[in-house]
Amino acid sequence: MTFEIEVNGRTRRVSVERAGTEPGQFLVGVDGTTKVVDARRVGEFGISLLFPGDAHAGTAIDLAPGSAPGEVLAHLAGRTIRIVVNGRRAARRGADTSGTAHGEQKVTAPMPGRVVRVLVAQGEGVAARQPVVVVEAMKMENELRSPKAGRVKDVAVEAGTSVEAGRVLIVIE
Amino acid sequence: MTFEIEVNGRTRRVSVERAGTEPGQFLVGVDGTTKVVDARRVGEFGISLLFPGDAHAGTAIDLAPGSAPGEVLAHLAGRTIRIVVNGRRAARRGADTSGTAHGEQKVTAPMPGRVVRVLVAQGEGVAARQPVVVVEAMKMENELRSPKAGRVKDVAVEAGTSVEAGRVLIVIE
Amino acid sequence: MKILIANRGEIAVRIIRACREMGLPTVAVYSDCDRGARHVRDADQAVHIGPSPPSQSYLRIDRLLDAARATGADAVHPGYGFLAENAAFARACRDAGLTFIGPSPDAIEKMGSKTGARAIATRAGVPVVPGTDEPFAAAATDRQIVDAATRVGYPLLVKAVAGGGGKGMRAVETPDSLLNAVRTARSEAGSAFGDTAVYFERRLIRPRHIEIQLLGDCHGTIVPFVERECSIQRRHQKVVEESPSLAVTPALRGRIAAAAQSVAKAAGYTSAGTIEFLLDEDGSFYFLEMNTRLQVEHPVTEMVTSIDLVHWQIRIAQGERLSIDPERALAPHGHAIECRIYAEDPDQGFMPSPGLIRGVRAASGPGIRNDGGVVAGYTVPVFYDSMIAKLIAWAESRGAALARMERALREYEVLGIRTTIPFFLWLMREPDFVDGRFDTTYLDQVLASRRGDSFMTLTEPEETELAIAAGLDAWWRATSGAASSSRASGSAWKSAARQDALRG
Amino acid sequence: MKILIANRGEIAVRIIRACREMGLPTVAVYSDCDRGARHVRDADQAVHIGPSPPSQSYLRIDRLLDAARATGADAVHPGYGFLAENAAFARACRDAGLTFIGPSPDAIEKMGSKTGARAIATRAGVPVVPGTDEPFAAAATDRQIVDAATRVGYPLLVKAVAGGGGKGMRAVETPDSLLNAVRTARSEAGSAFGDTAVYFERRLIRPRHIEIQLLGDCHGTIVPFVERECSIQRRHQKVVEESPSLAVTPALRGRIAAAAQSVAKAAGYTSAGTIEFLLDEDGSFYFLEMNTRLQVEHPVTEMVTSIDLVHWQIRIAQGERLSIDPERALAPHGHAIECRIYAEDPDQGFMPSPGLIRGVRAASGPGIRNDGGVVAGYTVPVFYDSMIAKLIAWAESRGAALARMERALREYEVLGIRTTIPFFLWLMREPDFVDGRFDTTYLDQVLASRRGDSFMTLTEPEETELAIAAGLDAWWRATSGAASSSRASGSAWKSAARQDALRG
Repeated sequence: MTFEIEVNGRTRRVSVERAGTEPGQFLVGVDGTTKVVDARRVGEFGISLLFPGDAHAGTAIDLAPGSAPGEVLAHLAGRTIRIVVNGRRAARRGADTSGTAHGEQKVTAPMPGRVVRVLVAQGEGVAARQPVVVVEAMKMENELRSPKAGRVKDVAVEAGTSVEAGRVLIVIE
Repeated sequence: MTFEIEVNGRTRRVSVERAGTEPGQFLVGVDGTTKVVDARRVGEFGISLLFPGDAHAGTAIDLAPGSAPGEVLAHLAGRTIRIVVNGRRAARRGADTSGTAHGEQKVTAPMPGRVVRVLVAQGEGVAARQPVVVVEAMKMENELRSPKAGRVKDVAVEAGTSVEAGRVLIVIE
Repeated sequence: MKILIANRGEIAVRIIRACREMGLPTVAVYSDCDRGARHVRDADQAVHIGPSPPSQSYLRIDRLLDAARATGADAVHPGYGFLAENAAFARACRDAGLTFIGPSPDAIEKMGSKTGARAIATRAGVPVVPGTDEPFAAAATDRQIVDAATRVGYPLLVKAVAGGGGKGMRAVETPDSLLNAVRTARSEAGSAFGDTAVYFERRLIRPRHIEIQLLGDCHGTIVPFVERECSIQRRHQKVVEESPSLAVTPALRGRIAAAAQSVAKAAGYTSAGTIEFLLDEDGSFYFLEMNTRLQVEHPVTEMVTSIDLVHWQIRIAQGERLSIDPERALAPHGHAIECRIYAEDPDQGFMPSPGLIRGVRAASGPGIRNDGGVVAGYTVPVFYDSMIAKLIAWAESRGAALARMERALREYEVLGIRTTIPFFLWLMREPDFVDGRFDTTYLDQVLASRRGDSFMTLTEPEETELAIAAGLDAWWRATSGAASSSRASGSAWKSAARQDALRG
Repeated sequence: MKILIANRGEIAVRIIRACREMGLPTVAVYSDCDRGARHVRDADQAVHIGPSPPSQSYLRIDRLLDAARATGADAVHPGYGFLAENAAFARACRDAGLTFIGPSPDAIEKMGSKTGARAIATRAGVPVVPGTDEPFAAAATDRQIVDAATRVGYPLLVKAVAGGGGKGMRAVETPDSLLNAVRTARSEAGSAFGDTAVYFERRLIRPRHIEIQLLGDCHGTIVPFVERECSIQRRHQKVVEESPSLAVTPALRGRIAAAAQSVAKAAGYTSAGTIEFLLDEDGSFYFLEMNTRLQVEHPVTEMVTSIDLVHWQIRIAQGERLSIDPERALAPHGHAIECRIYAEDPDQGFMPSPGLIRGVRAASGPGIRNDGGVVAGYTVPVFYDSMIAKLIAWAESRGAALARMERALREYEVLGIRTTIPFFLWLMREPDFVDGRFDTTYLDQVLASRRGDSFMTLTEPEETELAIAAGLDAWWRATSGAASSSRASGSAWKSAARQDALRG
């Protein structure tokens, strides 16, 4: 069985099959390189991996569901990593992705708050991760960034506006 | 909706219905005395109760499934309490309760171990909670007790025997 | 004494713990979104006080007093934030016959005005950062403002008299940006505190933030404690605190502590409070302001002095005399450091990351203290400060404390939301931080220099391991048929079955 | 240095934590039933060493050495129990070129024989409990046995030379039960230790168990620490330990510590070890035995001295000289108490209660240390000691430490199995325990006097609350239709839906 798995923005092809009849033994291929993996579920979110072929190296990863279909938040030694399983397929199935299909991306309010400053104007070019709008929420001013390099197609709010979660603030094309 | 609920060996009749349309508000009757309860699930096992009518007293209880049908292990302020929900009904549905119906109860090995001493002989009278057999397991000698007052109908093991979990050791009638 | 805790989150849990240890019953209060919060679970009684926005619940003095009345509470602990430094609340408690576990309303009022507090410090003979002694009148002319700035000298800070947390504050490097900065600061202060008054302070170039915790009883005794250093700030918000400071010698400690004690005496201070100083590169220090309450970072002081500050707040409120050896309070034992764990995504500019917490596994073991405020199943709301826990590490030396903190951060799991733990993991290895070469501008500078690089750095094997884990998880879901593919996880009941599946 | 930990459970986790803090990689080993155990999760590498019974895994010296070889480990930490006091294992490690983090094989051997250790103590000028100096030969006649008993005096204890944990031990009150007791003890010792040798010791009437932790380096320095009191024992197994002891004055502490130091010097001891004493009512103390390893109860010493014993074990093994101030090691700071949390049902005569742990919420906050060995989703196996965690409370005084422990025990949740937490909650309020009026016979006596009464005492309102909670849970399951009535719980995914259901 093969999956397309995006880890930290990089997409890998992962194939999984059982290794013989031994319990918990798998052959897992990542982009064509296959290893024997000794895997065990621990609790609702935990997975313990051992690699008998790599001097018995081991790791423990917890996987909790994320907010989007196919999205998983993984916990590994203090870090939280976004993983998307079969993201392209999920996106194809999804309904709210028409904008993405046209290369358009929206900067939306992640939570209720108040727009403090708009940092770009319509038509302006922006770099990926460039701050485009500042929203105050949860006692902090938060810079929202452009998801990609492009041009500001629309500025849908002005400073001082109170916004609900999900409200479109800026559209980048 | 009414349930028969056994807490620490005492059976209560508990009726539950919603109190109006307020979220989380219930009318719960215990043996005929009804209170308004403000109840909230927290996580998989947690339940938070507030009693607006009792000076806003509150308590937090976690309920995890036990090993028998209808059995729940409840956690309340450091203590673990066995609760059985609709136990008689569950027992009626169950298959392995013929002995109970005839008043017979079995002392079984709770885990694999070795019988160290048998403390009673066939035909002997025993009190409730009287130790009847000692099994060594998990580095400790463990006294198993009679579940009720009665007479030893059968001693099914002798000292020195290794036993598996669930093996019948003594039958009390 | 039954204590109503007019707060939420980790500090409410902390206070409930202290009360339980002292055998005192507790009353929690909660807003709509906090019905499932941990402090509600933990208290003996809990009263709903309104909708989620603070102005309709945790800031409603009338409802808090009603809650105390309805539950028979006879004392109120305000925690920090919300109404903790609100003299009107302290006065309303007193008038309602409730013991306010904190300083007197007068002391709160006196030290609440930044310019007023500066005047008290000056009279007590404690140096203050050079600046204007009085706030500007709303009608001050541009000329008056420019002249005052010239007298204070550049660079300077425009600061709100009622300020806090960096709000209503603007740095001015040169005269030409002055008037604009004053206007912005005034408007920000107006909307944040309902008070447009501002004043000027000289901006020190590389100041360290050093503060002195103190306790005062109702019999005139004031005990100052070993300093905390809180120079690790992001946008004027403390994120890491430690005690003692690498920059403070025992001799300097004695002088700062004595200065703090004089200011507190001058203010007639009782209960727990903190006097903040800026420490200049040349070793001179300046009074900055006083916090008339328990502080977020109080645990580091507790860990190096073994004195429980919340117990003492309650004992002082009960009229007890301080019986702390002043020498012990000033002699730190080992080193303690605290990381404030926020529900924020450090990879998105520390954007708040509220949401459902699916699991919490707090760090533990030798030398670790976790003051947590959340439980699995709780949804971090969007209405409040996003701090969900404080992790404190103690060890014999600063180096060992940092190593222990790193060990604990790796252990700490909060599933379902993002937290600042990965940021702290990074910080624990930053050379300037490790070597103690920092001031209050350090963190913003080093963050800016990273240009938004991810804190979730992975080695190549780690990245592969994550892909493998996710692949196995997906394989299990696909083969078990027990959950649809859009649902990443089954129940505890099912996990036993899943273990079997993975074994098979 | 890469360290293989030849152990499991909380002590393996404790050692992994220390290694991480020191920047050292770790190798775990595990048996079949421990594949999902926490120490396997936490280590950098993990090697399967065999089936679940200890004799086929954790006691297999050959497989442990193979595991070290396969992972490139160059040191072995044995923890406690299993092979920790096995001289052959220490020797095999040395012969395989591995550093054994513990004393020399010779020291283990010398102190491993109870009669041999008694002889060393006597030669070092330390009083031993009156008894026979040599074990009885297997061929000893009844007459020889009776004569020896008469010389020792009644009441006496028959003890296995290779004994430990109360195994192969019998109390004899009067001469007529002597020969029977010797026979039973011999047979028990034979099956438990493969050695039928026994000897006699006078039984003190109300002894307290006092022990001295010590560290020895490879350069001849031995530092003794403030005593621990471990008189709270159930069937000769310690369940609560504390430091300091209420029964030990500073002067007595000095004398016991000096005695312990002499014995350790005479044995040429290095690494961490403990010398156990019995303290008689009249203040005289007697050498009992030496434990040539880290002990379960080491954290209470760490908490009152702020010295990390596991770090020091590793540093000593690396050849470092002890740099501990001996005065500080003997001057306790505050009071620490430890409760051993077992997976046992106190209401069924402390029967082991293995099984699936559905959730763990460890106690935390000020003054609390949790050394845990399990995680949610782990099944406590039937093959080993059932201790799942140690909870340690520190405070300025013993009274405050007990209050804090009680607070923490109430917080501590282990869902799905039964634990000894309710027993400890009861103990924290037992008047004789609270007042320190106890000896090693106290706990068995007070437990016997309870005649099996339940520890799960509930107030009438609590009982009603439980019925209400169970009723609401049943109602939800019945109305949601999401789970059959025999399944008490849904998934994390479903719990959000359940919250809505309960709201509605």
